[in-house]
Amino acid sequence: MLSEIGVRSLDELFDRQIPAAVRLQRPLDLPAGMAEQDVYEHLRALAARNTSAEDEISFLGAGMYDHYVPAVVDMLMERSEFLTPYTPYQPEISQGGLQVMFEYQTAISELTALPVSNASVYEGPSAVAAAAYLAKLANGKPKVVVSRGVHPHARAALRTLAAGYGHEVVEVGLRDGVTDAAAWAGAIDQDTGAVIFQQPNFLGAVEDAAALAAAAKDSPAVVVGSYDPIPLGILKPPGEVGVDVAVGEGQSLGNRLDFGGPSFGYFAATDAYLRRMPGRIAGETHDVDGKRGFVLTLQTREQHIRREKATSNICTAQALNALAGVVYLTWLGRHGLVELGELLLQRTHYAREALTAVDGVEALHEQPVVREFALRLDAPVDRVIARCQDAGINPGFAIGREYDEYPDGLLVALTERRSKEHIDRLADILGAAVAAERHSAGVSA
Amino acid sequence: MLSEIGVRSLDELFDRQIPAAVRLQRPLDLPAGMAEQDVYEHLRALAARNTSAEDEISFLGAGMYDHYVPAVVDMLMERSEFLTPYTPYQPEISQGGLQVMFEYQTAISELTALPVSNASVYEGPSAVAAAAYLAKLANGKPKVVVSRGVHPHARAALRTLAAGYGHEVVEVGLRDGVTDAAAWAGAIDQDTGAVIFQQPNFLGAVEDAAALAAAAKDSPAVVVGSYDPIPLGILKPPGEVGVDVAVGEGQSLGNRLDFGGPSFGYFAATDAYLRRMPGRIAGETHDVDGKRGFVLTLQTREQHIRREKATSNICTAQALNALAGVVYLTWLGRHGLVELGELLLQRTHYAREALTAVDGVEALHEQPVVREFALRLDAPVDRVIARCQDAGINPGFAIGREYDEYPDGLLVALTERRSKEHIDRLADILGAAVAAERHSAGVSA
Amino acid sequence: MTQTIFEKGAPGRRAFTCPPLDVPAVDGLLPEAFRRAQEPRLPEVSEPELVRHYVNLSKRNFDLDSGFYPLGSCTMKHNPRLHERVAALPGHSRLHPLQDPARAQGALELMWNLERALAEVAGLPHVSLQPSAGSHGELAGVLLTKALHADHGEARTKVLTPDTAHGTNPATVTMAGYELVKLGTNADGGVDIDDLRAKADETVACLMLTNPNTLGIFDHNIEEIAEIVHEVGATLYYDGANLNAVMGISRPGDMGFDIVHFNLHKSFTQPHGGGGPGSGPIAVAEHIEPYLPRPVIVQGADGTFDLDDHRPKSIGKLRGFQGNYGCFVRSYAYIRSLGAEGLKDASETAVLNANYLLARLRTLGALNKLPLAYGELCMHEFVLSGAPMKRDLQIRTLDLAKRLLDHGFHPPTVYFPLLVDEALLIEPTETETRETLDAFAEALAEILREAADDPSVARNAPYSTPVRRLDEAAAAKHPVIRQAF
Amino acid sequence: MTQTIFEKGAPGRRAFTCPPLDVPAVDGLLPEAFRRAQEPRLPEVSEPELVRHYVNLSKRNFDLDSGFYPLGSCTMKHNPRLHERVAALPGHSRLHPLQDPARAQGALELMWNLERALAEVAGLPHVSLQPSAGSHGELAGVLLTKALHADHGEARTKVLTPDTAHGTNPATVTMAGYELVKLGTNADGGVDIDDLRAKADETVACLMLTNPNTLGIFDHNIEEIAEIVHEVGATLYYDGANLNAVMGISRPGDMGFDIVHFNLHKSFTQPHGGGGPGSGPIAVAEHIEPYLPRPVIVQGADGTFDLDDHRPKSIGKLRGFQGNYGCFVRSYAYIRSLGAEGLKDASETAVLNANYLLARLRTLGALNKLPLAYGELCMHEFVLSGAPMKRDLQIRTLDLAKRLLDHGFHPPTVYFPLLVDEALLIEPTETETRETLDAFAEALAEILREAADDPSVARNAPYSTPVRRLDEAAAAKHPVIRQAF
Ligand SMILES: Cc1ncc(COP(=O)(O)O)c(C=O)c1O
Ligand SMILES: Cc1ncc(COP(=O)(O)O)c(C=O)c1O
Repeated sequence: MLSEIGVRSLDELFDRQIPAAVRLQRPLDLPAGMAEQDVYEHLRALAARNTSAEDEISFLGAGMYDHYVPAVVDMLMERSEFLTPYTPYQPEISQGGLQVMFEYQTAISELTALPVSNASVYEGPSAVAAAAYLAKLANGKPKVVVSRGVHPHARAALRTLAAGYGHEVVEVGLRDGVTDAAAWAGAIDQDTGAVIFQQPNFLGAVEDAAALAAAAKDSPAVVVGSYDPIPLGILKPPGEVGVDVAVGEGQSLGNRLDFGGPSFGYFAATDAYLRRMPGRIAGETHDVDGKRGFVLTLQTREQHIRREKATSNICTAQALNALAGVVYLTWLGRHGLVELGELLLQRTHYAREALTAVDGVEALHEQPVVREFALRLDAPVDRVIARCQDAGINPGFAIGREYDEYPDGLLVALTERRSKEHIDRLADILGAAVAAERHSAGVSA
Repeated sequence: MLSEIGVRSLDELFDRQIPAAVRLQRPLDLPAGMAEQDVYEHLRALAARNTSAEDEISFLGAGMYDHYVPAVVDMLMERSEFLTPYTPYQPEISQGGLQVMFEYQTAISELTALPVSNASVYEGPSAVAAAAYLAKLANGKPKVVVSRGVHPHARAALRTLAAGYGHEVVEVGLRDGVTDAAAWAGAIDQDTGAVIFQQPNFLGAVEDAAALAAAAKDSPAVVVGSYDPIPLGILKPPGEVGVDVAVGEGQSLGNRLDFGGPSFGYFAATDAYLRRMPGRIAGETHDVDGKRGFVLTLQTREQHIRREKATSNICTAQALNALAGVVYLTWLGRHGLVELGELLLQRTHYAREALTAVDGVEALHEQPVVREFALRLDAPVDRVIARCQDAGINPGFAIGREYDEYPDGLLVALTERRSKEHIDRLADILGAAVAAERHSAGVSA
Repeated sequence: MTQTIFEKGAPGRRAFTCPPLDVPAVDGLLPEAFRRAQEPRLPEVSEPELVRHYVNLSKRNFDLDSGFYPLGSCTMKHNPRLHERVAALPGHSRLHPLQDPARAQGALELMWNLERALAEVAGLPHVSLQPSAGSHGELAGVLLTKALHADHGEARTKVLTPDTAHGTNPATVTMAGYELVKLGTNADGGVDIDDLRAKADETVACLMLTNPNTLGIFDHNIEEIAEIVHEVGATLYYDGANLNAVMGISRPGDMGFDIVHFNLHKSFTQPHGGGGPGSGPIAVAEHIEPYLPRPVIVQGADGTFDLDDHRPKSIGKLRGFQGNYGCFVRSYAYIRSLGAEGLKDASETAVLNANYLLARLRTLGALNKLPLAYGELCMHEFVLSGAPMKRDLQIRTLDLAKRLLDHGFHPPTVYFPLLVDEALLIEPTETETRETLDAFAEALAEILREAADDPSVARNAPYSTPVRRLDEAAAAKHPVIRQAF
Repeated sequence: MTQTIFEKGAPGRRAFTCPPLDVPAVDGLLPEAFRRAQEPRLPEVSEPELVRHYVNLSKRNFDLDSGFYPLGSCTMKHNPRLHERVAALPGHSRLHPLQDPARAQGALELMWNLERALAEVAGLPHVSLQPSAGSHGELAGVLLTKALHADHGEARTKVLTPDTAHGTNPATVTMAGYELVKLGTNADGGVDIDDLRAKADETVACLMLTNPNTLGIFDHNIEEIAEIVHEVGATLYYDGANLNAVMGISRPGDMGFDIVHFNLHKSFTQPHGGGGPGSGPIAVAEHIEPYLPRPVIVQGADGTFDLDDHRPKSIGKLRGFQGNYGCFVRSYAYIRSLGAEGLKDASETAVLNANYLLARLRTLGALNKLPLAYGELCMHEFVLSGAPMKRDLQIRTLDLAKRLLDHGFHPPTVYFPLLVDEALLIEPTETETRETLDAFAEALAEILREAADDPSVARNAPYSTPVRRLDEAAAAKHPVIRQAF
């Protein structure tokens, strides 16, 4: 091949193009390559040093959830035809992926009761920030009001991004577990470009979304709701309560936990924002023979066409994870999503009753909950969690890690994989752990 | 749908066709159905109660081996297009499967240095019996001579089948770990329809295959060799030592252990037996436009055409496992199979040295070995094995379970997954176990 | 023009990296006389080449996940993907068959539970999971019969099978060392009872029957047949390939059968793998239990399971180890997913779908040229005769089948059963939708209409497949069965 | 005509079986006001229908496992299958991101090792794995620059990018609240140094560069460029999309870059998934470390790992949790499989393949109509201009691309970079064989020959695809972006 090129050596190829001064004159300081079986064993050994949801009964949620991923999802994600192509720039040979996007957009639109959905953004928290950026482009107002019920990571991502494009971020606290209505109303004014709440909020409480949205009615603010998609079979959808832009974390829709990613974020809106959406959008059309087909559309929003005037810089998104999402929703089906929501509603109620009946454990709030709820422990939360994990059960998330105002809070999440038997076991073990900690506290006191 | 059929109810469909007396008048006595996630958890719980090669360092072989199965094999076996069709009765829409068979046949033919291979039979031991049946049809002689070096399950399958079609089975014992040459020669006569040996034999010893075949030269016997395919990169192939029919267990070629199956048996022969082969054979041809294509050929051997005159009753065979086999061989490649054979040869020698250096452990035979070898323990073998397994290492197979003449035998197998470190660990733990057993024997004595 | 993997790649290319030699290298471990001189000429390709070659080959296959596959007698029902997932769990897939049973309790319990479930479905008390496929189960069944009679000092010489029998039945009879005697079929599509009476005597060891048979007809004389067979001391063998019609509805044991084989890859949904793997467990009556293949699974008083290999009267082993466990995992998952009701529902729907498709074809007039061979209704499958089509439209069943390929359907089983002229054996299975059945019926009718205009279209079909009709005669005349170098 | 999943199925059909309610049912748990009245109209299909629908849809995609995919700037290298296997291990795939770090040591060690490896390849000491893709990494990089300057009490307003820059660069500049200033390209295809000198002043926060750039040209003035940028106190940002050209050969840090993003889904082989997921880690110089996104992985004296979230100067979080761990597992497996030598070999072969393909095209005369835009040699990719072809043969680059589809190839990137008229950006990658490159070159030449005879063939291409050219204008004019009911 070198002779065809007309060079004597590989080195010549590089010598002629790269200044010697910036050539690396030594081998990379990395381990030598390994045989496939040895790499496998190494990665297996690393995996063995993690305690996964396969190794303990886990009630950990707080944004990502251990739902059952049906086998059909894995099988379809592993199909070379879905796994290995890139963005469908050539629609004639990408109809599979494009139609999947179209079906995905339809499913998200149905879930949210909003007419417009894109084909996915990175994940949940950054989707919240992206929604604020949309508002900034739409109305240019300087301020965004966000409830502390919104996931801490989403609020962090919002602040990080806002520091760039320039939004003042005002947080509104919680009261009785939900967004403080008075403070919320008070924070919203004519300079407010966006208001953002989460449903259910981080503490698992179902917010009065309609009221929160109504409070922004007389302001220029874009109303943004970050919704957990799983309860949307039973919860009033954003499109019916006055939300303009609905976003959320898609992981619980057929995606693995994967220690936090990759998953996908969904991004839906009213027609008003169609041309301000970030990311890819698939649209239906026809070919020269009149055959039905799908293409990437409204690309004049995007960076590869509009460059510095684009509505977002996103390019590679989460197509494969969004595929998992629509396959999962199809697997659940029209009635399955409702049944799943009801099952979680009932088990969550049962769990909240069972756990608040435990000595030294009380509800952090009394609001309605659908799949996750917050407790207060009369014992050091981290130590209680450690004790439970040593007993093979992960009771949930220490809210104090993110909320100074709830140092004693424990956030407990359910999925359909957590049965009554698991819940009863948790009640026993949590009770024992709290008692033990109070005892040793008593002793040390 | 019922109205289209013209019946009032499902029951009517059955009442009109099945006599009431033979209708089941009660529900089946089986558990109720379960959700996918619950079936998964149940099967996972059962799996957790097995100690697999993932849970211990295993030197267990004796016919099936824990080789590394490359990821490409799983991926291709899981492709719907290979996984879910049936036998390629319609060649126009089965070219993929048919070409795979053709490639598989070529690979087996290369491995064995025999010109003819079928597309697979069930597995190894029944392939040995099938080879004897071929001999019976070919020469009608009443007797088959089989070395006790042949896998006990293969000899059992031979006897079971022979009891049907009528072969007298004569076994020839081992001496110094290999087939007793004199007894072998003595057992072969003009009534002998087939002679069968295994390479390497059950004790891991490399037989003098050429000599064993030569001993049958003046008899009508079909010379059958059952070969482990893995060492065929370095071992003289059956086609070069006078073997007429080579068969073997294909599991070690890219197939999982699966507690014994499914795997595949390969079946290769000289041209003389082409029209007496059992099972499917793919052949090359062309279509009406002259395009190259493949079909099932020589079907006049088979049950669906020849019925009671067929060369075998086999119908559904092991196509998917044979696919794994040819993909694995392709993955290894021309030089990989040799390198693998050399690696095993060296490690097996090292392991034999290391273990025979252990107190109370000696070689059962001194013959050359390539991937498996036999030891004698001066302690109860089953108890030693149990002790080792409790220490996380499975030392191998208790030969006494199948051979009364070797009550103290331990058969140790290697694959490329068993490293020097594993071998050294085995030496330590085996030494400790033997010592402990001798000690307690001493005590109880 | 398609290339084989041996025609691709280049010297030195490879996918495999050999683990490093970590022990001192020693020369001469293998005597030169035993050494191979020239290595096998396996392919030399990189992983990307390997993947592309086989992925592209796979696209030259039609498969069940892609379309309708009404291959009669093969029960091409959907293969739930969960089964692949659970079968791949290392605790199942990396379990060595010779592992100490005490350390394989999960596997033995699974097999035990599967045996119990199959026994209940068959209506017979004892099961062996060992046979590798249906025909292997048949062989086991006939050898059990031989052992039974031998044990009673009898040496019988004949086995009866109806002319509707699948080819594996007569082939099995010969392999087991018996003489085959054929039975005729009566006007209803069942066994000709008089012929049976005439041929049933003390020289007969067994009658092998499929019920419903390969015509999709349930033999309503089954009780009488059983009586006749048992009167002469022969066994009645049930070829379970068609069990999908009667799960939870009618049990072979209750019909009077002594031995049954199951095709787990049919009624209990194994992926068919392009021709296997399969699994052919057998269920037997009490008096045949002593002869079952060894080992058998036994449960101790403490509930633990073990393998009992000490079975003096056993016919021995049919193969290595305990059978195709990987298939057991899948079929067990299937049985637990469906449960008692689900299994019955599956059979009911299979029969409903077959009769619906038959009715659609009748409505569309297709049966005028493709009459139903026997009866009016059917069980899970039915047989049409292409004779009138051949006579009136000048296209054969083969042409119809090939033309179906252009419509995107896998053809039914053709030219079987043998006693039906130009036979088409159609089995839709329960996992197909009404829409699919309608589309298939429409396609058949369309092909008949098309043939009425111009039979040459079907005669030269297919047109849309990776290759068109292949020269099978040439392939058999000058067999090229491996790559030449 | 293709149907969507919403147009299939029937009421009541489903794949999902809900686990039984195992707790006492309670009414009114959810206030009616919060309850949804009408459920989302999701599909109603069985598992077999679901599988068939999506399997058949998949067949309407072209993919890397099936054919050559020289999509310039996207590094479509083979995705080893081992990576899918290890990423699926439950210890990785079912690990919750909020698991106590003490119980996620394997994951943290993997991330730590990956950070070290990426730092070594970049030649910069510190890495954050958090960004979700390249453009996310760009945003992180520019926000880091902003934080750096703010920390020093400076408020700069401009960011420079060359006109060869990928669209994400300018889009990022705007998102980060900067004004974009474009730089020209010199005759060698590098940055116009004079233009840079003229525009580089204290108002400039950063210069974003790709090197080799999107022309496949390595800028030999890179040291001088770095000097100029650093003189005015701006940062030099490395867009790592083209890192596949220089792994182990030349390091951005050694070139003078302060901040680098990696596209793990390019240089470090993630399956591209039809448009993600990706991962865009960043490596930075010492003085930028304090501003890295939180949390950062830290190793304690005892060797254990932890997540440090208390980073007062951090720009904060770009997203939830710790980034796309599933991608980290794959890229880490890749780095360990190849090792130091293997990575260098990959880049060398990538550059060799690109130059070989370029040479083949030259030999075949294709460059007469499709001249190389800049230079003689190239790095891992090269850009041709279709302008002469358009002028002389009356076919556009788009026509050439569409005609390539009929030859079974994915076309190169087209109409990018913008400064080349009718651009074709071709990147073969190192995992393609010489045979494939030859076949592709031959196809390009053949299309040019064909166009010389009859340009309408290419102009109306493709012919062999599931659909032919689609009306994108209509799609944008009247957007139909969801299924109507
Ligand atoms: C009626 C009948 N009997 C027996 C068999 C043989 O079963 P197998 O292919 O599993 O050996 C078949 C399968 O084709 C069949 O249809
Ligand atoms: C040169 C260049 N820069 C940046 C990007 C953006 O990377 P990503 O798509 O991962 O956001 C790309 C990818 O297309 C690219 O080619």
